[in-house]
Amino acid sequence: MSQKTEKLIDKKGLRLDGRKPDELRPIKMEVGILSNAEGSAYIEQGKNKILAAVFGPKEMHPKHLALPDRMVIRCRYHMAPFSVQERKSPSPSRREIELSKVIRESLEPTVFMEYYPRTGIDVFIEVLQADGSTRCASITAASVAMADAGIPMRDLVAACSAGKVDDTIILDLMDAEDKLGSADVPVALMPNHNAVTLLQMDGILTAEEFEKTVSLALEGCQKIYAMQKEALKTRYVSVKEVEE
Amino acid sequence: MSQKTEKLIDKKGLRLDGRKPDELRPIKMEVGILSNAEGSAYIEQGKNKILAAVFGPKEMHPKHLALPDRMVIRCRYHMAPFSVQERKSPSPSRREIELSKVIRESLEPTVFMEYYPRTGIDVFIEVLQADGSTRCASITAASVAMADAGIPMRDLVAACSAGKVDDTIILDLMDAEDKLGSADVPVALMPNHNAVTLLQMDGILTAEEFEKTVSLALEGCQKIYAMQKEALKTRYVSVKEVEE
Amino acid sequence: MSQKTEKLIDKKGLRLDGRKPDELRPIKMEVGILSNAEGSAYIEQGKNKILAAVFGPKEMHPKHLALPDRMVIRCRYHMAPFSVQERKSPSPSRREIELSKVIRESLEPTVFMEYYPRTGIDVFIEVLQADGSTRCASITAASVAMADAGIPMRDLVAACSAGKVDDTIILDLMDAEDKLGSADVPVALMPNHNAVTLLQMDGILTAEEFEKTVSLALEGCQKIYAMQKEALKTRYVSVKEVEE
Amino acid sequence: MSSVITRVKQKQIAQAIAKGKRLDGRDLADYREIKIEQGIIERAEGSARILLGKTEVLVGTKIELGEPFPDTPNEGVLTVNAELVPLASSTFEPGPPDENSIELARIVDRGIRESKAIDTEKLCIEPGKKVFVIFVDVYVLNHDGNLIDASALAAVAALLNTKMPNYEIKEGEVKLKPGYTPLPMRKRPITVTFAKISDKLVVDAWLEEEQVMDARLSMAIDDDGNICAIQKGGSGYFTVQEILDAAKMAREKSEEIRKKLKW
Amino acid sequence: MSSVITRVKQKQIAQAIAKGKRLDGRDLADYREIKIEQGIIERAEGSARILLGKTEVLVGTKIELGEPFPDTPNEGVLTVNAELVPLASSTFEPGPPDENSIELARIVDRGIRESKAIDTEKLCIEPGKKVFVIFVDVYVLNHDGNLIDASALAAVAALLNTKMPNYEIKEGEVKLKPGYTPLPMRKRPITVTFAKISDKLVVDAWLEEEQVMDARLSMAIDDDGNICAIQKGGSGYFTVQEILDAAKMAREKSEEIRKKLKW
Amino acid sequence: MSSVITRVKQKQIAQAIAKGKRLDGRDLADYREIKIEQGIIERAEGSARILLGKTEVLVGTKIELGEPFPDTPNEGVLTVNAELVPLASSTFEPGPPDENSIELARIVDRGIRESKAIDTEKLCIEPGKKVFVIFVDVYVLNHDGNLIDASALAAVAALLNTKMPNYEIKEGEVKLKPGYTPLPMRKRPITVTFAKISDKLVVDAWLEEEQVMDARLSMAIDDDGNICAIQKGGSGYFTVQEILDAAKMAREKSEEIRKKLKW
Repeated sequence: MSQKTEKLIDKKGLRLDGRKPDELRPIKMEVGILSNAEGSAYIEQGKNKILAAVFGPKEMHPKHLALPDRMVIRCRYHMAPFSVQERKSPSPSRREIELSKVIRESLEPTVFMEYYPRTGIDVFIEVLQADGSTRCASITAASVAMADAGIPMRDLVAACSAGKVDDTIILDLMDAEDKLGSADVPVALMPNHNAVTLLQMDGILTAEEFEKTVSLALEGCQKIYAMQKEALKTRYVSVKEVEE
Repeated sequence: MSQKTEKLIDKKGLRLDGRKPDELRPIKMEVGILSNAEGSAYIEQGKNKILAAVFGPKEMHPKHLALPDRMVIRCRYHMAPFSVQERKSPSPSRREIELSKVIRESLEPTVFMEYYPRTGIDVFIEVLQADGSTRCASITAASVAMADAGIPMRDLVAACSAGKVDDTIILDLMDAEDKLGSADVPVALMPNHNAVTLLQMDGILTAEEFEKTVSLALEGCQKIYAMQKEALKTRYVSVKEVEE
Repeated sequence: MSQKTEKLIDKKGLRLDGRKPDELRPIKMEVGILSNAEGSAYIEQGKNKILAAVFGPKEMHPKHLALPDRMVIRCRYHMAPFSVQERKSPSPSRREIELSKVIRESLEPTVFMEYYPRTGIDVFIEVLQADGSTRCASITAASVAMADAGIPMRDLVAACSAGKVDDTIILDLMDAEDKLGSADVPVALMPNHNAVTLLQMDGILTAEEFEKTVSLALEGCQKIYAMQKEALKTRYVSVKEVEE
Repeated sequence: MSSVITRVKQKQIAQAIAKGKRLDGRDLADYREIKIEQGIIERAEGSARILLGKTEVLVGTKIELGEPFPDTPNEGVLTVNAELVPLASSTFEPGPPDENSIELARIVDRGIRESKAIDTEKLCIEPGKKVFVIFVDVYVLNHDGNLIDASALAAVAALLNTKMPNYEIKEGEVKLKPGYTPLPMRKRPITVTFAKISDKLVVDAWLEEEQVMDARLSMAIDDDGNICAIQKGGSGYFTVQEILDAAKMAREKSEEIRKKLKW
Repeated sequence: MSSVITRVKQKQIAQAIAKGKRLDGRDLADYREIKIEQGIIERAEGSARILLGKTEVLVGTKIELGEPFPDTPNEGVLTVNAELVPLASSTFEPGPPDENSIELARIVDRGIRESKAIDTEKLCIEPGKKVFVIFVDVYVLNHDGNLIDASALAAVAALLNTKMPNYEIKEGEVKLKPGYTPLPMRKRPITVTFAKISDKLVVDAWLEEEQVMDARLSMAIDDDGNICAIQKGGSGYFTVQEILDAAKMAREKSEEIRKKLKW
Repeated sequence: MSSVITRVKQKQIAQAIAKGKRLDGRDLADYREIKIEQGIIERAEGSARILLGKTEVLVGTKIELGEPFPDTPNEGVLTVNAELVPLASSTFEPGPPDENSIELARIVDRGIRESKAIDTEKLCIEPGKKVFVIFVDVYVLNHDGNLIDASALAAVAALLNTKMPNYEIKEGEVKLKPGYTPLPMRKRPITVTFAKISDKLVVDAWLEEEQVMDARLSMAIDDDGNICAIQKGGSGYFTVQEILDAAKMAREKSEEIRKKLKW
C-alpha cells in the first residue's frame, strides 16, 4: 500500500487486465490430482497457481501435541522460490508463518473437530506462482482438498478479496492492485452459515467503504463457492466413472 | 579492557558518576511484581533495569532431562534488544549463553536440590537496560525471586563486582568502568556461609590487587544482602497487609 | 573439474608429488587410539589426516529411530575449520551432509545389521587436514574403526579413488588433481565379496575410460585392504602384549 | 500452569457474558485501567510501558543507519519485532519467534504502517542509499490477556517518545551530530480487539476470558476514524453484523484511548 | 502411511523381477510414460514440469545478478536446490533440507555442471565482479518413485526454456534492458537411475519397487554418450559387471529420453 | 556410556583425596604428563596438539583479511571457537555449540585477550578498514578431563607456531606477498584449573575426578605472574581462603608449564 498511481482503473472503468471492478479473474479448479495425499486440489485464479493437499486424520507426531477431545489441524502455506519476481528463499518467511496461521483459523470453524479426538490433519499449500490474493485462493483450494479427503465438515470455506484502488471498490485483487492500491480486504466465508472465518485488512477505508468492500468480497465468495461445488461434482463423477 | 583512559577517577578521587571508589550505585528492589511467575523481582542498580522470574518447581519437559534424586535448575539470562547502545539481536548471543550458565551455577549451591526430585525450576532474567555488572544484579534479583517463589534455600545469594580503574580498586563497576578499566571481578556470595558461588575475572591484577578486589566485592555483597532482606521483608509485610 | 591445466603429469609421466599414475600416496594407519570410543582409527594418506570413531551398538536416542529387526547406523563426516585452505565454518555444509550419507551407505552392506535389533551405532569422522579423496580415506578408516569396535561384519570396506588428468588415468587423486583434473571416481569395495559399496563420479569419461578407471580404483582398494589388515593385526598384537 | 482455568470457571465466564456481565465487574465494552509511561529506557531512542490491568508490555525503539528497500528508495524503514519472553507466562517458551509472536509483531506493524503514522520520507538521508531504520521491539513482560491492544498502544506511545539523531553529510559520509529531533509522526493509530464469547463482543478480554473466546477481531483505527488494519484470529467465526458492530465500537473506543496518549 | 507396502507385496515385486517381469507390466528396461511441459511458470525465467508416471516434478529457474566465485572469475554461478515439499508424500516433512533433498539437489547439480551443459562464461558480465547467478529450484510435487531422473530431466528442460535478461553497462553500473536471450546451453545431460532388485537392474523404479531395492545407481550421460556423473545410493552393493552393464544401458536409455527434449 | 562411573568408584576417589591421595598415584598438585606438538597441520597457519594424559586437544589457527571492530579500529581481530566433536566422548552430541563448548571457547579467548598475548595492533593493515582476523579453532579429540587447561595451552602453543602472511598495498588493494612473519606474540598465558573434591583443591582433574568434584576454578596467569582471567564453574562454591590458595598455586604451576612451551 506504499504508493498511489492513478492508472489501475482506466477511463472506461476497467482494470489493468480488462476486468470490471466487480469481476473475478478466470478460475480453474481440479480436485484429487495428487496420488499420495488423502485429498488434494489445484487452483488457478488469474496467474495464481496453487496446490493444496490434505493428509490425515492420523496419529499426531509428536504425541504431546494431540488433544484428548478433538483433532488438531496443522497448516503450512509455502511459496515456491520461483513463484514471485525476486527469488524467495525456501525457508519460511514471517509472512508465510502468519498466513499459515490465519489460513488454518479460517478452515477450523467448519470442521467437526470432535469426531476424531487425538488425531491430526496436515494441510499443505504450495504457491507455485503468485499474483495477489494468494491466501484467499489457498483457502478455497484447501477447503476443496479437505472435502476430497473426506474430512467431516459443516460447510465449505470460500475465500475472496476485495479492496479499493483509485477510489473504486474492486473484487479479487491481483498483485499490482494489491501493491499499488489503497486497501486490500481478504475474506473467507462458510457460505451456508453466514460465518466469516477470515477477515484481514491492509490500507485505509472509511467505515462506509469498509462495509461496501466486505459486501463485495462476500459476493465473490458465493461465486467461488459455486465453482468449488462444481469442481467436487466433476471429481465425484469422474471417480465414479473410473470405479464402474 | 581494551583501552586505558586516565579520566575514570577525578582529582578528588571520585568516579564519573560522583561515587567514591568503595561506593555502590543506588539500588532499588521490588519483589513479587509479575502475576504469572511463582516468584519475581525487579532491580535497578544505577541504570541497570533487570527483571527476574521463577517458575516451578514443576514437572520437567522434556522428561528425560529430569533427575531421579534432585531438581534441575534452568536459567536464561537475556537482554532486550533496546537495552544496549547498539540494538542487540533477540537471539541469544554466546555471551548470554555463557552468562546463563555461570548465573545458574551461582544459584545452585544455595538450593536444597534434593527436596524436589524429578522436578525443575526455570529462572528467567530479562535485562531491560544494561549499564555494567548486569550479571551480578541479575543474580541478586534472581535469588530474591527464588525466595519469593518459596524455593527451599540455605541462604540468599548476593552478588557484586569490584575491579580496577586508573590504579584504583573500585566497587560496583558501571559500563564505562567495565569497558575502559583494567580489571573487572564479579563475585557472588552466600552471605551466611562464606561461600563464593560466582567468581570471574577479566583484566590484569597482581596477586595482591586481586586479594584486595575480592575483599571489596565481598563487602559489596554484604551490603546488597541487607537490601535483599529488606525488599523481602517489605514484600512480606505488604502481602500480609493485603491478606489481613 | 572446472579448469584444465597441462601440468599435472610431467614429461616423465610423473605426477606433481612424483608419483607414477598407478601409485598410491604414502598411507599410515593407527587403530584404537581414542579412549572413549568403542573403536577408532587414524589414517594419514598423503596430507590427509583423518580420525574415525565408532560408538555402540547402544540404545537409540530418540527411540522412535530404532528399528525392530535391525540396527541403525548413523554417520557424520565432518571437516575441522582449519583442515582446508579457507577456514570452513564448523556447521555442516551440504557437501558434508551428502558425504555423510554416501559413506554410511558404503559401510552398511558389510554389517550384519540384524544381529543387534533396536540398537544403533554412530560413526564419527573428523577430517583434520584434507588433501583430496577424503571420502575414500574416511571409509577406509571408518571400516577399521568398526572392526576395532567389534561390530560383526562380513568383510572390511576399502576405498580408493581413481580419475583422469591430462589424458592419463591415475590412482588416488590428491587435491590439485581432483580440482584441476577431468574426472574423479571414488570407489569403495568389500574385497572378499566383489561388492562395490561406493561409486561416484564427477567429470567426463568415455565408457572405455570409465571401465579402466574403475579397474584401477579397485586395484587401489585391494592394496589398501592389505594395509587395513596389517593395521588391525598390529593393534591386536599390541593389545595382546599389553594383556599378557 | 496457573494460566489454565477450570471448566467450571470457563462456564461461569461464558454464562455471565451471555447476560452482558463480566466476572471482574466490567461492562462488555469496558477496558481495564490503562497506565502509560513513556521514556523509561534511557538507552533506547524511545520507549513506553503500558499496563492494561495486569498485562504489561514494554516497547523500546532504536534508530540505526541503513539502506532503503529498492521499491521505496525515498523512505526510511520500519521493523517491528515482538518477543513473548518466558517470564511473562508459563505458556511462553524461550526460542525463536513462534506464530503467535510473529502474528503479534505483524499486527502492530500493520497498524503503524497502513495508517502512515510515521512520515517515513523524512527518514530518508540519501535516496536509494541511506535512510534511518527504526526498530520497534515489543517486549511482553506480563501476559494477562489482550496483548494485541497493549502492544499496539505501547508501540505508538514509544514512537511518540522517540528522538531521531541529527546528522550532516560530509564528503559523502553521514555523520551523526549532537542533538535530536522528534520522530516525524502523523497519526496515532489505536488497535481495539474484540473477543467473541457467548455470541457477544467483549473488548479487552483478560487471560481467562481469552481461554473461553471463540474468536477475536482486531481493528486499528486512525485519528480520523478510518479503519487501517484488521486481523481476525482464533478458530471461530464472525457474522457480518458482528463485524460491522465491531467496526463501529472500535471507532468509539479508539477515540477514548487516544486521548490518553501524550503527543 | 499409504506409502509403506506390505511384506507380501514386496515379495511379489521381487519374485516378478527375478523372472524379468514387473507388476505394472513393464520390461526391466522400460520407463513409465514421460510427459514434459515447458514454460508453465511465467514468473520464472524458465520452467518445466515432468510427469514420470505419477511422479511429478516442477523446476523453475531464476536469474539474478551476483558475484562470481574467486576461483572462476569469468563464469556465472549455478545454484541447484531441491525441496521435497510435504504434499508430495507423507514421508516428507516440512523443515530445512534433509540428506535426501540435499543429495537430490547435488546429483542434479553435478549432471549439469560436469557435462558443462551451460556455457557459464557467457554469463559473465564483468570478470571477477558481476555475473549472472542461475537458481534452479527443483520442486517435487508428487513422489511415486525415481525422483532423481525426473528431477534431472525437469532441470535440463527448464534450463532449455530459460531466458536471460539483456543488459548494458552504464557508468560502471549494470542496467537490465528490455528483451531476453536464451540461456547459452551446450549439452543436455540425461540421468538414468537403476534399481537393483533380486540381483537384476531395473530402470525407472516406481515407489513400491524402491521400497524393495537393495541399492540404486544413477548415471548422467551427455549428448556424446560420455558419462559425466555417477551416484550410488542405498545400503546394498553392485558388482563390477553390474556397473558396466548399467553404463551401457544408461547410454541407450539416455538417447531415447533426450529425443523428447525440445531444444 | 563408559564415561559414567559407579558410586563406589566415586566414593573411593573422594575418600582418597580427603587423605591427600589420588587413585592414579599423583599428588593433589600434580599434572598428568603433558605432551606438546606444534605445526602438525600444514594447511593451518599455526597448529598444536596437546596430550594431557589421555585428554587430547588439537588447535588450528587460520588468518584471513577482515574488518576491525568499530571501537578498536587499529587492532586485528581474535576469534576463538571450540568444538566438542562427538568422537571425543559419548556425552558430546553433534550440532551447534552448547553452553559447555561456548564457555570453553570464551575461557580460552579471555586468557589470550586479557593478557594481551597478541600484539593486535601489528595485525592492523589499514586503520578502520582492513586487519588480519585470527581464527583459533579448538578441537577436542579425546575427553579425559581438564579440557580447559589443555585447550588454553594448545591455543597458546598454536599461536606461538602461527605464521602471518606478508602483504603489500597496491592501488588501495591489499595483496598477499610470498613469505611469512611470525605472529607478534607478547605473552604466554597459562590456565590452571582446580577441582574442589572433599574440600581439597586438586589440579588437572581427570574425567572420573571431574564427576566427583563440587566446583572448579580456572585461573589464567601471564608471564609476569599476574592473574589475567578467572572462571568459576560447577554447582558448588569456594571459600575466600580456597580462592587465595588457588591463586598462589596457579602462579607456581603456570611457571612450570610455561617452560614446556617453545617460543
